[in-house]
Amino acid sequence: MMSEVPEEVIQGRKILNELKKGDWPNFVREAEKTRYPVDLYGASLALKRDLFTTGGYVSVPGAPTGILMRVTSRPDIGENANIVRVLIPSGNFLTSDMLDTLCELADKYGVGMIHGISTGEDVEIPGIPKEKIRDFITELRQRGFECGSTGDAFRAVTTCVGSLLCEYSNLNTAEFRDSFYDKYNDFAKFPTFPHKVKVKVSGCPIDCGRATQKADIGIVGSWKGAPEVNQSLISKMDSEKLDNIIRSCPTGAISRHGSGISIKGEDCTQCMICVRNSGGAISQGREKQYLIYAGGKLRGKKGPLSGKLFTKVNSIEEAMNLIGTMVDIYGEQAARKERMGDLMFRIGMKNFLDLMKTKPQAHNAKDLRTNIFYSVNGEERERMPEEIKKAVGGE
Amino acid sequence: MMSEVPEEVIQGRKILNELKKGDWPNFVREAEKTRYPVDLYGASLALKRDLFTTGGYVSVPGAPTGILMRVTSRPDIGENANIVRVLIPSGNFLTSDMLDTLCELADKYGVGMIHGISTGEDVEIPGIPKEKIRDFITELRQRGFECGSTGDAFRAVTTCVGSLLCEYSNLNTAEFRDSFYDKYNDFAKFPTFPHKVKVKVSGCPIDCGRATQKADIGIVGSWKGAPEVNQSLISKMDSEKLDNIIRSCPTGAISRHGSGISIKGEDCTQCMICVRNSGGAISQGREKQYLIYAGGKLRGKKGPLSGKLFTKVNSIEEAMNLIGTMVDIYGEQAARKERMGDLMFRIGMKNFLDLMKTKPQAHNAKDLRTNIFYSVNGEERERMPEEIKKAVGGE
Amino acid sequence: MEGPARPYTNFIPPYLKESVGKWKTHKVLEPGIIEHLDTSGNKIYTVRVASTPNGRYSTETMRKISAIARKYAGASMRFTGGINMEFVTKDLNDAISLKTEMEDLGFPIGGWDGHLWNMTSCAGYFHCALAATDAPSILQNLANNLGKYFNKEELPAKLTISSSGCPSSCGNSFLTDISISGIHTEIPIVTPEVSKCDLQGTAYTCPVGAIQLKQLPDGSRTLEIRANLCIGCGLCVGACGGIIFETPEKTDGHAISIGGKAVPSRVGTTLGRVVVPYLPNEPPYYKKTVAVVTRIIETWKKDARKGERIADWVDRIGWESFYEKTGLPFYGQSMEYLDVRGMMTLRDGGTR
Amino acid sequence: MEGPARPYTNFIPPYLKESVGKWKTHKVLEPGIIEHLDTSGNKIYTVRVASTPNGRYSTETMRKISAIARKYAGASMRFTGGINMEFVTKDLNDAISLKTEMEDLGFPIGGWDGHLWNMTSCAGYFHCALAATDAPSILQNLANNLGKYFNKEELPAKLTISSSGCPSSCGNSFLTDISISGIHTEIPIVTPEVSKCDLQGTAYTCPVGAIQLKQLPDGSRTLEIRANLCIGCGLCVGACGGIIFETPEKTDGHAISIGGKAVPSRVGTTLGRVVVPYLPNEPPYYKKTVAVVTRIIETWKKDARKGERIADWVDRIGWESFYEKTGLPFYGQSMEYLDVRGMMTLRDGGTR
Ligand code: SRM
Ligand code: SRM
Ligand code: SRM
Ligand code: SRM
Ligand code: SF4
Ligand code: SF4
Ligand code: SF4
Ligand code: SF4
Ligand code: SF4
Ligand code: SF4
Ligand code: SF4
Ligand code: SF4
Repeated sequence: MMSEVPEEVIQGRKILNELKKGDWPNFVREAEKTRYPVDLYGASLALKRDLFTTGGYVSVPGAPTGILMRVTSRPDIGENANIVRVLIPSGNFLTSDMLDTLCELADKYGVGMIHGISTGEDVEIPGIPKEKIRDFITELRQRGFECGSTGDAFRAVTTCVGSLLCEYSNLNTAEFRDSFYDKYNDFAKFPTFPHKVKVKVSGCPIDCGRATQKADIGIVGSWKGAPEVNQSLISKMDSEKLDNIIRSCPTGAISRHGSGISIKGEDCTQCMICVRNSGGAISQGREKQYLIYAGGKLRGKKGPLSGKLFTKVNSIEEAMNLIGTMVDIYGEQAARKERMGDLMFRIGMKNFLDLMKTKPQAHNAKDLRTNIFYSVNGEERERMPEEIKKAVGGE
Repeated sequence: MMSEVPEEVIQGRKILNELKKGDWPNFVREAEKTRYPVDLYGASLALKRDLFTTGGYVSVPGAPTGILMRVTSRPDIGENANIVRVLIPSGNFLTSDMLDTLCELADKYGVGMIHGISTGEDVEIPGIPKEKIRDFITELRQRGFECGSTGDAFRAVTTCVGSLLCEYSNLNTAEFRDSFYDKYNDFAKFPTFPHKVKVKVSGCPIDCGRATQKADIGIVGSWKGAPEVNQSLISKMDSEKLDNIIRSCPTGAISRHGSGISIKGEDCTQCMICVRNSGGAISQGREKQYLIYAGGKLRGKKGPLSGKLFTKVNSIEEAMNLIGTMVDIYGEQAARKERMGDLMFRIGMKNFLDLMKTKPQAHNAKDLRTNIFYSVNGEERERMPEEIKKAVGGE
Repeated sequence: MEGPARPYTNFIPPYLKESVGKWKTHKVLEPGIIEHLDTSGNKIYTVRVASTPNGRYSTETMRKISAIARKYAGASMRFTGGINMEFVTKDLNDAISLKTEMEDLGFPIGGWDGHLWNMTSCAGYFHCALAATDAPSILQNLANNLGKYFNKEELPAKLTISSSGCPSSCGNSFLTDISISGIHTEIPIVTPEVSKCDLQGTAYTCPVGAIQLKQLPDGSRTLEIRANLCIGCGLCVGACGGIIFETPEKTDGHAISIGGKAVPSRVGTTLGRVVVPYLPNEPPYYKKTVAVVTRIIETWKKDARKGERIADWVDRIGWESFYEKTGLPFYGQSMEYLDVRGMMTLRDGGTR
Repeated sequence: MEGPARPYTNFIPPYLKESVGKWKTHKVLEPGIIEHLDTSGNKIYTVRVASTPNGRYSTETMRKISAIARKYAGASMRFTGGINMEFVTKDLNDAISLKTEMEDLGFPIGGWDGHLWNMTSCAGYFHCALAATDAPSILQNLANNLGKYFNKEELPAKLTISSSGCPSSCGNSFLTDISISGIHTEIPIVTPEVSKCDLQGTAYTCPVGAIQLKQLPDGSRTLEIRANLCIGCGLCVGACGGIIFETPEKTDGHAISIGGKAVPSRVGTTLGRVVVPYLPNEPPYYKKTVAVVTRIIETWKKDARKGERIADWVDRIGWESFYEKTGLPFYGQSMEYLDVRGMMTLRDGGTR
């Protein structure tokens, strides 16, 4: 039966024709080379309304996460467009063979489209009819891939490229991610948390991996104290350039010493400015330290919140173990659908640290409070004066 | 009847003996030269407890504000210590005659003590027995003084010294305060507001009068655009010094132009740094502007809040009239015992400006919001795109 | 072994292995090509290639990309966190040939230093169920207009752009120098379907506490939205199919925020701040949106000092000057009450 | 004419009148003496004199001060916002004689530039009904120990110190470089006397919503304080005599905050931030409190750059370094949740 073409599809096609123009890589041009329902998309633009809804359900043994059901609200224009998320190797390198396999599967089960890469750093294969999902996933796994990264579980751990390509790295982020899945894959596969948990890892404080910005648990490779100085390279440096480096240290930690420089460890915040600008004469310190951030996320109940520095640890194992402890406690304490950052917001940093059995430290505070509206309990009333006396004297 | 000296008084005297030591001007040594109940004070230190309570009431015709009733909770040690607050002239200058008069009255009615000056910049005469308050106030007024600055009224308006002593002044603050009392004295005298209202005035943005910090309504004399430059003085300035001035402008508004400098008006925040450091070569601009801050206070319900820049006006009359408008609306909108800053905190700056019939402007925002959790109404949905189109184009 | 394929060493170009963890310095040779030198003197070249705005490719194109990787880049390629592609070649000539072939395929090389590094979009109407605006088509327009900054015209510092269809911000809204975020502005309505949802749980999703449980005369329970409190965020709509927006075509739109960045230098890590609270959805060209973004970039380009990210620039000149220089109108929605710093950890369990 | 005596011109030294509004430059001749030059070439001298820590004087002393003003300063003197005294002389010699006489009377001359400018205290136990700590005696100790900075030893920049007996902060707490603030740490109890108060109004004073109205079996109403929410701020105690602290001598104390300032330079106007959340009240010497303040000042003095107020210094080095350098212990009470920026203007009438 031939049905008439609905007005919104006609309008939609006009819009798509315009959208297809331009030199830049174009997703509409790409979509038109596939079986993706472009008319549905065009109609949604014409109607200024999203024409998908969530819904439906398919149970696939061994794949409790990784499937997103997408239902069209205009079956007359375009069909459902379920999606499967595919985890990729640490470091995000895919061999040409792997790419070809994914293309083959996308052609066979999907609409011949690949979403490579999502902002959460998975490959998605869209457009898989409900009845093919099981077979698709079976074949996907046979061919060496795993699906995942949906639901209230660990979402795909993401990292900066780190040691694979970058001299600033204090942490082999790809290796870390591999170990993560050795240890925590069950929590990535089975949704058992109050809400999704994202772990992101950066090799240094420059944070190409956005571990401080959008990870429930963010891990940043860093070091203790002053950066490493190659005094002989420094002494050869153009004096004006060196002055500039000294001046641009935000904390004023760097000072000249004859033809060399010295850096006050306690004032260095490991901001990487001098390292970046010195062409190798200043580099990250040798004694590594790993910064653990907590509570970054972009929506939840309270909207965008950056991660807060939770603690600093001295070894990669500690960092790895801490992830487990943190989600255990998060699991116990958070309300349903409460992201870690919202929990922290609700109960406050002090109580969060208490819950996490972590002693508050000055590094936890970006700035301090500006009122005296807090409680001090009996034990603290005893302990504080004693500790202060020990620190500064005064009976 | 001779009673035994209570233990806490004995202990208190020991404490006071220690407190009296030292080179610095000493309030205990001063108190001992008066009839102030030092034993009561000493006992409170020994007991680590405040021994006064508020309470009692005395009605004095013509003095609805200015009296603070202070009841001793240990009449066996020391008597009640009611206080009368005395307003002083604008600019805080008192003639020797006036000082002598206040001393005479403090001796006659009080305990021979003067609290000169309170942090709210009044003189207080403490220790006036309830039965003498009426007569005291009558004589006080006969001798040219006025009491006030208590209750839910305008508290004593305070100002920096401004034009009386200072070259940075953009506003004769003392004259302003005199006019304030010509216009608003009724609201200073009769408590009609939801809570106290403090007006503080500074002649320039350096803000010696703390108008931005602790005033419900703060007024700061300023100017528009770039400061005034005396190019001939600049050209005579030591080059390194000039470089320093240029570099220390926080917004980078200053740049060299041959032997002179030029300052970008739109980037100048009137921070006064260059003015202060240039020894007269750069001075405040000629076209004056007055900054009105709202909502500063130190306790209320939400604790310390700095004032927020509410608006900028071009004339002293406007500033003066605005005070009236602001308290009118504050009076209508605030809950009982809600300071202006707490009202602003509760309803948000946008709604506060709406209430105050003041168009939001970028100067109202120290920083902008980091989420999209706000409402946009139908009228705004129509208007915003039109205005934006007008501003930047784009159909 | 469950989980993603590993170890990662199986998938990287073979010549990369011995340099891992031994890098010494790098040099940006031209937009999109970096030379990396390791401590043993080995060199490799990273070539960064733009993706489609939302990372969607046909298998036809992806197969060609795969073939190019096989030819020049050790039969491997990677995706970046900025949803770009990267190829690592052993030889500079390979990098240059790869560049030519990718350009022929329609994919430009660029980024690094004072350039547009990446643009990220979420699914929007294209695949998602929650979109208030079609993030990909907006970003396509921006990319078409701003592509020159990827590899031709220079900027004061790094630039990143993102676009998300709703407050979920899947596209990286608030994290990038410029973000477009879909926003609902309508108060949703509660339909009888609401009874199929967990009422208590749905009420709890509301960030401003605008949803109340209500008893109907027949004893059954429903939800009520208090219009004076609702900010139209749509969280309840996402949580329960029984709550819907009636006329999204008239009320949905998008906001523009600027100044997000992760790098700790200068002003430090910051979230984007809303400079334009609302623009309507106007496909195909979204001309106002493109005009606003262009105006911001051009003003920044002209006025900023070298090395100043948008956040750093605004931090220096202030918001008042930003609005004066860009000529954008200012709206009250952009404001927040700042002194809440210090007010929030009152005590256990306090909800504010 | 009602209100304060005016016009102000009646009360200023006669020789000041013609210079008002015509000042050109000033020069600090020594701590506490400023030379002001007007555009016509007239000069006057301001002499700044310290007060007692809480501004209380005997009439005996005040009469002497009045006489000194009569002798050297145009029979007039002024009080500053920092509760100091200022005298304006026409002649430098008068200023110097005045200095000598005031010093003989026990009142030092000082302040300006890199010195301690002023110390302010509220009434505390001395006169107030609400004090959790005796602000004046604490400040007296600080003054005795730190007076040298008023006119002898130099500091990196201006220093101000304040002391308030309770969160009302009458003494200028949170506004000065260093503040001592009285703090209750006890959960108050509700006595039967509470029935004499406006129950609703009293409950409303609580900043954290810890007070609930409660019906008693006999039908009468009282208040109940939820211990898990109460932060012991004492606002309810101040509002209603029927709510009291039982053992203030064991639980009252004071907090120390640093970094308040009004001047907009460098970090701008800032409120003080709590670095030591609790110290007990230990008259007469408050040795721990004095030790903490001394340690902070000495560390700042040694480490700060010229011109850096305490707030500017901490802004540069960061809190972590502050605690490391001062050796002070850090407590969780000092923390707040910072990202609340941006969260607060959700919509009309929202209470958070
Ligand atoms: C595919 C992807 C966007 C893209 O086009 O690349 C995506 C797509 C969706 N996201 Fe997302 N999110 C994607 C990355 C993100 C990110 C960025 C990131 O992970 O780095 C965020 C912000 C960071 C964060 O988590 O805070 C993000 C925050 C959300 C949220 C908000 C969660 C919350 O805090 O409450 C939702 C809504 C929810 O979970 O209830 C959401 C929900 C959704 C859903 C599942 C909504 C839906 O059911 O329709 C979208 C499916 C659309 C589709 O058709 O694929 N998505 N989502 C990204 C896939 C990530 C992955 O592979 O794991
Ligand atoms: C590839 C990538 C990490 C990844 O695995 O995903 C990456 C890798 C590097 N980044 Fe990055 N950055 C990458 C995203 C980021 C991000 C996140 C983002 O853009 O989404 C940030 C922080 C976010 C932000 O905008 O603040 C980021 C902030 C930096 C910076 C600081 C830039 C600045 O603001 O000044 C540098 C240092 C520099 O450029 O000097 C840097 C430098 C580097 C260098 C050049 C360092 C080095 O020693 O080589 C790395 C190049 C390795 C290579 O050859 O690929 N990378 N870099 C990301 C490429 C994204 C893209 O396609 O555009
Ligand atoms: C005398 C003075 C302190 C001093 O020793 O110099 C003072 C003393 C008292 N203040 Fe104050 N305040 C004094 C300046 C301040 C300041 C500073 C200022 O005004 O510049 C503040 C902070 C600024 C502000 O208003 O936010 C201040 C904020 C308070 C508050 C908190 C008000 C609120 O926001 O809720 C209270 C409590 C109240 O009003 O409920 C209070 C209450 C009190 C009472 C009346 C409490 C009482 O009933 O016992 C104190 C009387 C003590 C006494 O025996 O004199 N006082 N009070 C100051 C007199 C000011 C004047 O002459 O008008
Ligand atoms: C007298 C006084 C105003 C008043 O009427 O009360 C005052 C008056 C002047 N101040 Fe002030 N300041 C006065 C309190 C303040 C305050 C408030 C306070 O301390 O309570 C501040 C702002 C608060 C703060 O700490 O941020 C203040 C911040 C300044 C500054 C900036 C200081 C800095 O942080 O760098 C200057 C400029 C300077 O010193 O170069 C200044 C400069 C001046 C000068 C020297 C400017 C001038 O002469 O051109 C004024 C001297 C006039 C004179 O001869 O008396 N005044 N000054 C106050 C004396 C208080 C005292 O006894 O110590
Ligand atoms: S975060 Fe640091 S280690 Fe990782 S890629 Fe970026 S610069 Fe390199
Ligand atoms: S890393 Fe940053 S803080 Fe540390 S010395 Fe270098 S520039 Fe200074
Ligand atoms: S605020 Fe400005 S005008 Fe007033 S005394 Fe201070 S420096 Fe002078
Ligand atoms: S007043 Fe401040 S902002 Fe303006 S030019 Fe001078 S230093 Fe710059
Ligand atoms: S941001 Fe919103 S519209 Fe875009 S993919 Fe995420 S949930 Fe969907
Ligand atoms: S749209 Fe948002 S604010 Fe409105 S009721 Fe739903 S969840 Fe609450
Ligand atoms: S701060 Fe507190 S103790 Fe001090 S005077 Fe004010 S109300 Fe009284
Ligand atoms: S002491 Fe403060 S927090 Fe506790 S109940 Fe009273 S008002 Fe509320």
